[in-house]
Amino acid sequence: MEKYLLQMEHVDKSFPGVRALSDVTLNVRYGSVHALLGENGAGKSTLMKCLFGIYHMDAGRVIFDGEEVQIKSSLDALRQGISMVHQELNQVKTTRIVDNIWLGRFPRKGLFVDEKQMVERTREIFSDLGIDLDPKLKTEKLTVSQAQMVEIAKAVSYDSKLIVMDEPTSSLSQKEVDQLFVIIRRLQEKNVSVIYISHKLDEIKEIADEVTILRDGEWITTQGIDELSTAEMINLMVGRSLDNRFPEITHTRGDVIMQVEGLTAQDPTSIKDVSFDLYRGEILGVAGLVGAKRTDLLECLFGERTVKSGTITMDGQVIENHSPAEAIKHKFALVTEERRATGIFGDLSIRFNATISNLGSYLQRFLLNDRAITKSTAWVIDAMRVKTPTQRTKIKALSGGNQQKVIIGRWLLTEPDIFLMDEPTRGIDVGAKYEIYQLMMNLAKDGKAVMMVSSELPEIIGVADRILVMSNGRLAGILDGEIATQEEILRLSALYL
Amino acid sequence: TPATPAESGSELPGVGVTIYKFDDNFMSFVRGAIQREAEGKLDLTLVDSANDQAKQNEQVDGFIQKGVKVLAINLVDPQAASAIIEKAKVADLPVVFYNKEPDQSAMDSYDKAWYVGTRSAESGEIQGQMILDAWNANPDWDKNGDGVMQYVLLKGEPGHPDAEARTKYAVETVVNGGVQVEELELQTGMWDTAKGKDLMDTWISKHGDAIEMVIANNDAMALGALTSLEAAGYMVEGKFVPIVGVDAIPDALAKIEEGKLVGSVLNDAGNQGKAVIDLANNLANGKDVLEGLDWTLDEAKAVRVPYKAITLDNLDDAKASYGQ
Amino acid sequence: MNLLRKLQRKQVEEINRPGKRGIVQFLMDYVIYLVLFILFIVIVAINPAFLSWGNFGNILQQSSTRIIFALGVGGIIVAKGTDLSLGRQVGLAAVISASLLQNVGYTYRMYPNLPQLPVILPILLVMLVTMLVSMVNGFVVAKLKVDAFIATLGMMIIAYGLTSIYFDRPPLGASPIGSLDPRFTILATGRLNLGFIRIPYIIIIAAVTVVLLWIIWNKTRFGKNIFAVGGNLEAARVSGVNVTRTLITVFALAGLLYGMGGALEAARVGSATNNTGNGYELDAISACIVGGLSFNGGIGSISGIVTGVLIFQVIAYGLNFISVTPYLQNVIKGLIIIIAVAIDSQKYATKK
Amino acid sequence: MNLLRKLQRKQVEEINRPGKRGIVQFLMDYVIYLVLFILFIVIVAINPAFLSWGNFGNILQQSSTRIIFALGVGGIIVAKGTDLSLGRQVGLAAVISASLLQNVGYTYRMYPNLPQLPVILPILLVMLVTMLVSMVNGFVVAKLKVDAFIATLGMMIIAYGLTSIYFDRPPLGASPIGSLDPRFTILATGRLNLGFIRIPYIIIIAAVTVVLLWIIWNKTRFGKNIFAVGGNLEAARVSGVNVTRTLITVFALAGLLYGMGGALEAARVGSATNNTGNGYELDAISACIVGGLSFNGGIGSISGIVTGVLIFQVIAYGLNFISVTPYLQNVIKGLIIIIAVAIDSQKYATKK
Ligand SMILES: Nc1ncnc2c1ncn2[C@@H]1O[C@H](COP(=O)(O)OP(=O)(O)OP(=O)(O)O)[C@@H](O)[C@H]1O
Ligand SMILES: Nc1ncnc2c1ncn2[C@@H]1O[C@H](COP(=O)(O)OP(=O)(O)OP(=O)(O)O)[C@@H](O)[C@H]1O
Ligand SMILES: [Mg+2]
Ligand SMILES: [Mg+2]
Repeated sequence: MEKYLLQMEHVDKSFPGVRALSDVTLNVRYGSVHALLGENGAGKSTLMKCLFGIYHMDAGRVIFDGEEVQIKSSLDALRQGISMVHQELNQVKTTRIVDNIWLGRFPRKGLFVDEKQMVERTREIFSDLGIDLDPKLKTEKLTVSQAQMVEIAKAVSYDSKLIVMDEPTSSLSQKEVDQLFVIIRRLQEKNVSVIYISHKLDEIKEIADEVTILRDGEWITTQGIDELSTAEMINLMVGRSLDNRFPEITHTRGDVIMQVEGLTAQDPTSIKDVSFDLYRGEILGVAGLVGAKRTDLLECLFGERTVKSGTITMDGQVIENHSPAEAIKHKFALVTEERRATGIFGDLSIRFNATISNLGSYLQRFLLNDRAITKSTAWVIDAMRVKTPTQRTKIKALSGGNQQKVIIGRWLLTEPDIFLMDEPTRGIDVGAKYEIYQLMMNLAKDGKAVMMVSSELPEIIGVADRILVMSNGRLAGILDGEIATQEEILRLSALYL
Repeated sequence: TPATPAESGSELPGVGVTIYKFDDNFMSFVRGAIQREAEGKLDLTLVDSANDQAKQNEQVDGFIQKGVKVLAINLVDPQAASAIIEKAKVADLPVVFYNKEPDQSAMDSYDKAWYVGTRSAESGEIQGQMILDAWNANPDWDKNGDGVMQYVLLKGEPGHPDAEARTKYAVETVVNGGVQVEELELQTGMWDTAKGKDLMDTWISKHGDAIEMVIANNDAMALGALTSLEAAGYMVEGKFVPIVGVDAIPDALAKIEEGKLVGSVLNDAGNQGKAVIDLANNLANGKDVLEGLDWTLDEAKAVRVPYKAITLDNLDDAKASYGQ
Repeated sequence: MNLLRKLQRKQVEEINRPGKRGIVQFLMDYVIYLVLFILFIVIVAINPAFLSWGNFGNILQQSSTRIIFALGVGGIIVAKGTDLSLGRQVGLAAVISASLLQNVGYTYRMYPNLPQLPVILPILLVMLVTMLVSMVNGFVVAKLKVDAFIATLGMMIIAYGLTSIYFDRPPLGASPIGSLDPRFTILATGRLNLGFIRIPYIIIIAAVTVVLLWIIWNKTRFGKNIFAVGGNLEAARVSGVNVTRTLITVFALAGLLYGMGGALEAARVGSATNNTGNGYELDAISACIVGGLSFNGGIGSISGIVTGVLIFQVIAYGLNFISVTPYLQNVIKGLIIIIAVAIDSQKYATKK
Repeated sequence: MNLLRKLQRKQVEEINRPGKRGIVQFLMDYVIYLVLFILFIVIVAINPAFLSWGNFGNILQQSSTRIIFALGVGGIIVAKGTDLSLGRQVGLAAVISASLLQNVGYTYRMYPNLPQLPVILPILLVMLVTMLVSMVNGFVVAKLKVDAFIATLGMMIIAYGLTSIYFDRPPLGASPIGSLDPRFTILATGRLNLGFIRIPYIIIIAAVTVVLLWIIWNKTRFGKNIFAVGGNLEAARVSGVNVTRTLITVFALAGLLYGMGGALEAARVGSATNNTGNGYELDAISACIVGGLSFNGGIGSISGIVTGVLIFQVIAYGLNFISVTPYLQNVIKGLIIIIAVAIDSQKYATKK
């Protein structure tokens, strides 16, 4: 029997102006979990999309289960026994969960789709995987994490020989991650192989057997997981040594910049009676379970969500943000959670994306000053280390991490006093994460305030000066970042269940 | 194909012809006649103004650039003649307007402008006269016996000069003829058979036997009304509703023959087309406009081709114009 | 970790539980039916005679072909497309079928020497023709990636040209193709006698079409694929749906319906010209949107489409019935469209 | 850090080097200009007389008002909307401006007792009117969340009704409003004498409008906001763009342009009826799409729109010039639209 289930050899792939993959090789053993590592834009997703028939490789070949195969479409890949959890959630929101699970392979009875079988088998799959959802629910009603679990369930339900998981845990809670790992172990026992892409190195350490590292579209190494330490992996990924996961804290807390008193959203299912103070020169972490309404809290502050009662006092003055525009005037900034839906202008240039919130400052009598815009954009690209061919490149051609950097840059240009960040490091590689932490700390050092929502407890504990814990729409408590523990945070998270 | 494609090297004098709307039923017969008559005499550039006066003005610019000798213009909007005349003056081209009559001041403003057509009012008057005669000849049509003619009227496209004139004069003629009328309904069927039918469906349901006369601005709508009436169980013995149209299209002639339409008004397409080409031919060849022709001009510099009432009695007159 | 479990479960229940906004939500979901009902009431209030079987029958009958057209373009809209060529394809079908089904005795036939054909033959023929025309649309949209609006706009112009070339020929030129074979017109104007009630064939045909389409949309793979492609094309593609085939098929199905409806339209009206069907696309598309379909794709139901068409027909018929002047009818019709859709849209307007 | 920096620099340099596909890419970016050019060549090949200053001038002149309309709806399309009411708004503007600017000496004036007005007054008035009408569109789209297609379809019907009610009144009834004041018509038909060349005023007006719009689109905050709203409405909102205001303003701007263009259209034709402008929306929208705008919003340029309009005008003028029969013209025109957009679409079709 062959050693490898999958061999991808000498894969080349270019996009206009970008060499995404050059001479990449990937060998995956039977029944192994193979991690694919690399910085944002290293080419991980591109390689997997080539495998799954979404992109066509410019050169290279694929040997699957002992035979050379031509994969021209996703259907070909599925027929070969390859399924995939996509990095960007790919679901038909307007239909039900079952319709998504069986899309492309609806079971039939005679001429017609066998609705009953469809629902029943979905129930089986769900109970098997420990997912607690009604299969007939409209997909648009799912939270991001639920949607992600459904995607995973779908990929698993194909009974494939190989499952590709491109950042499956980017919006999963710890509990769901554990659940996923149980699933993966079970798959492994059935001799199914998994290609696992993640920026969370702890996870990789825990689940992977082997790891392949890519850098700038080139293959760097493939080794057993035990042969590499986390630090070595990072070094190989970024091409330099990175000693600490978190930068050193050099900022100090100043005066109160914002007082929030009894903030309650119009929507009764949203936040209720939240009060806290925010100080200059601090990073306030916002922790909580998924669904704890952390996003809603930021939205209320930013004028995105209607506030029913409560006050926001800034520098001693009561302010009201009825719209983001107003919030921006009050020197707020918000990096949203769902980059593609509410962050980027995909078809527009980096230049446009970087400067859209700051246009007011380029006005010279009614007209915009192009030179100033160019300068600002150049600053963003430089300061944020955005990997892009030109200022005029469409932002959707960048990797997710680089897109995120542009968005953060967009807000830095507005020189905000209060920087709200909702999961700012989701899907971001270690190197870039470090840079973003550094950025936040620099902001704090400059006397600004940062509020960061994050589902990664180590990150919150490592970066935040204080940690605000939300539970079911209420404030459960505020902890000191120095002494907070995961257990303490979790306890507070469950306070109002 | 309907139009003669112009070979660029053609020896024949060029004439630019606009049709206000190519798919207008009646105009397609005029167009056919124009093409027939011009065969071998003139090099026609025939364009569709698509019911858009702005487009027509542009087409005239194109003609002038192309170097035609005469313009034959079927206006979209009769009020727009002066803009065309301005262009013709600059290029020193004679213009023969046809079918849609410019107002007198525009005609007077240019000595090289002529008109071929009918009097718009005439079709309405003839239709009215036909209704009047038939009504007086058939006392039983006054179903409720009140001495008043209860009618419904299917109007063409509002703003279209023929629609306006036919609507006005048809009824006016009946009234002037001493018959009392009552308008039960008046809606626009946009010249369209399907719309005519749908409207008639509604009216039958609403008024039933109270409808004593259906007046349609054209045959297409008249036929739609007929279809509706037939489907509702009318037009069999004892349940007759008189319908009159205008245009005398072949399908209508067949229905007149079957006794299902009272009559229609023939607009003599063949002769209109012929007159246009006769005039244009003289002008293109530098002759006097009426030289060697039987046509006469009235005080408005217009050649008037008469309308004709068509009923069962003189169907053959109409058939003749379709070459039967 | 057990705690987390519980939280998640509770969360789900909360989502599933119908909220306090239940009644409002319910009304919202059925708002178009309400609109239809209110319209009816208003017209009846103005003229009580409106409330009669005759009017009811007329409205249904006049809606029949329109429902068929709307069902065709409805599928395309669900697949996130649109079809401006609908009207002109209807015209093409009407003209061809009429030209082949004129009374044999009629002097001015388009084909004087054509023998009497079985009625079904020309109907099938025009269905085939418009299916092919629509498949070209589908190909241009799916394969050449041309936006459906512009692809079908182009086809609308082309189809009109073709119909006109076919139609406007000597000896008759552009005169309506009339005097149709009674075996043909009876399809649209005849009634099935059930003893106690006489149902027009055309209503029966429309009803059967509605049922068939309902089955296709809800019970077949193809139907579900339409929703998936419209809802999220990429997701459908990566799930192994043949997106191109789905799109071309949905256009083909629309073409079949246009062809059938076009022939029926000729039969119903008793004649056809190259102008037949002009503008029907706007009516059909509006009816779909009023009936709850969205240009964003992936949303819609057969019953919504039927209701949308009925709303339009009630407006058109009702306003004529109460003798509103034509110009004012336009104003009212436009207002009703906007208001109906505005109310319907509120159900998607996310409350934040 | 230094290493990373260097690495990054290398990357950027590499990426900046034009790839092998450079020329293809370049051609793709300018494909519509190419289409225009090829069209020109083909027509000239068929009839060399086409190549004359006179024809050139005619085409430019005929494009003038169309460019103004297309620029209006173009902004709306970039903002991910559409506007079917364009044509009827043009009609409204044409009818009102014509009615207020008839020759004082003319007997059958709509307002027999109206004194001679300064020409600019009625023009400004109709611009205001159509601006308000369009703002209603914008409001319905932005605030009531009605899809732009259906909102403006409703308005199209309403505007026609209103125009007709205004137009079709005693004493004149539905007769065209003609005999316009020469001070008014000269705007469209007159020429500015520059000695060596005489440029029609209307071309100058269009050119100035193009420049102004270019500045608005590219150099103002409002212009960028249009792109932002069209590109990603949610992201625009979060980025501090006042989405509602932007949408209403972009409609208002369109309305201003329709009003101005409508008045010019009346001046150009010398008369106006309630049918003026009918169907212009499809021409304008198609020209925008052929010119590279996308219904997905956020994409487009002024030069693209101008080119799109010119393509249409060259087709219309050129086909008449080479005496193609009207029906065949439709077929050709439809084909060119589809082909042009199909070629253009290939540039977005991600190479896979
Ligand atoms: N459709 C596309 N068009 C142009 N360039 C693309 C496209 N998709 C990816 N790229 C480029 O290819 C490179 C690799 O991107 P890819 O998405 O594979 O990165 P990744 O390793 O998955 O990163 P991340 O961790 O951020 O997901 C990047 O430089 C990206 O800009
Ligand atoms: N009851 C609900 N019905 C529908 N969607 C919901 C519900 N609760 C939460 N969601 C969706 O789930 C997502 C995350 O939920 P929420 O904002 O409440 O949690 P959060 O604590 O902010 O989570 P995150 O960690 O993702 O920031 C949001 O997109 C929200 O719209
Ligand atoms: Mg990726
Ligand atoms: Mg959230």
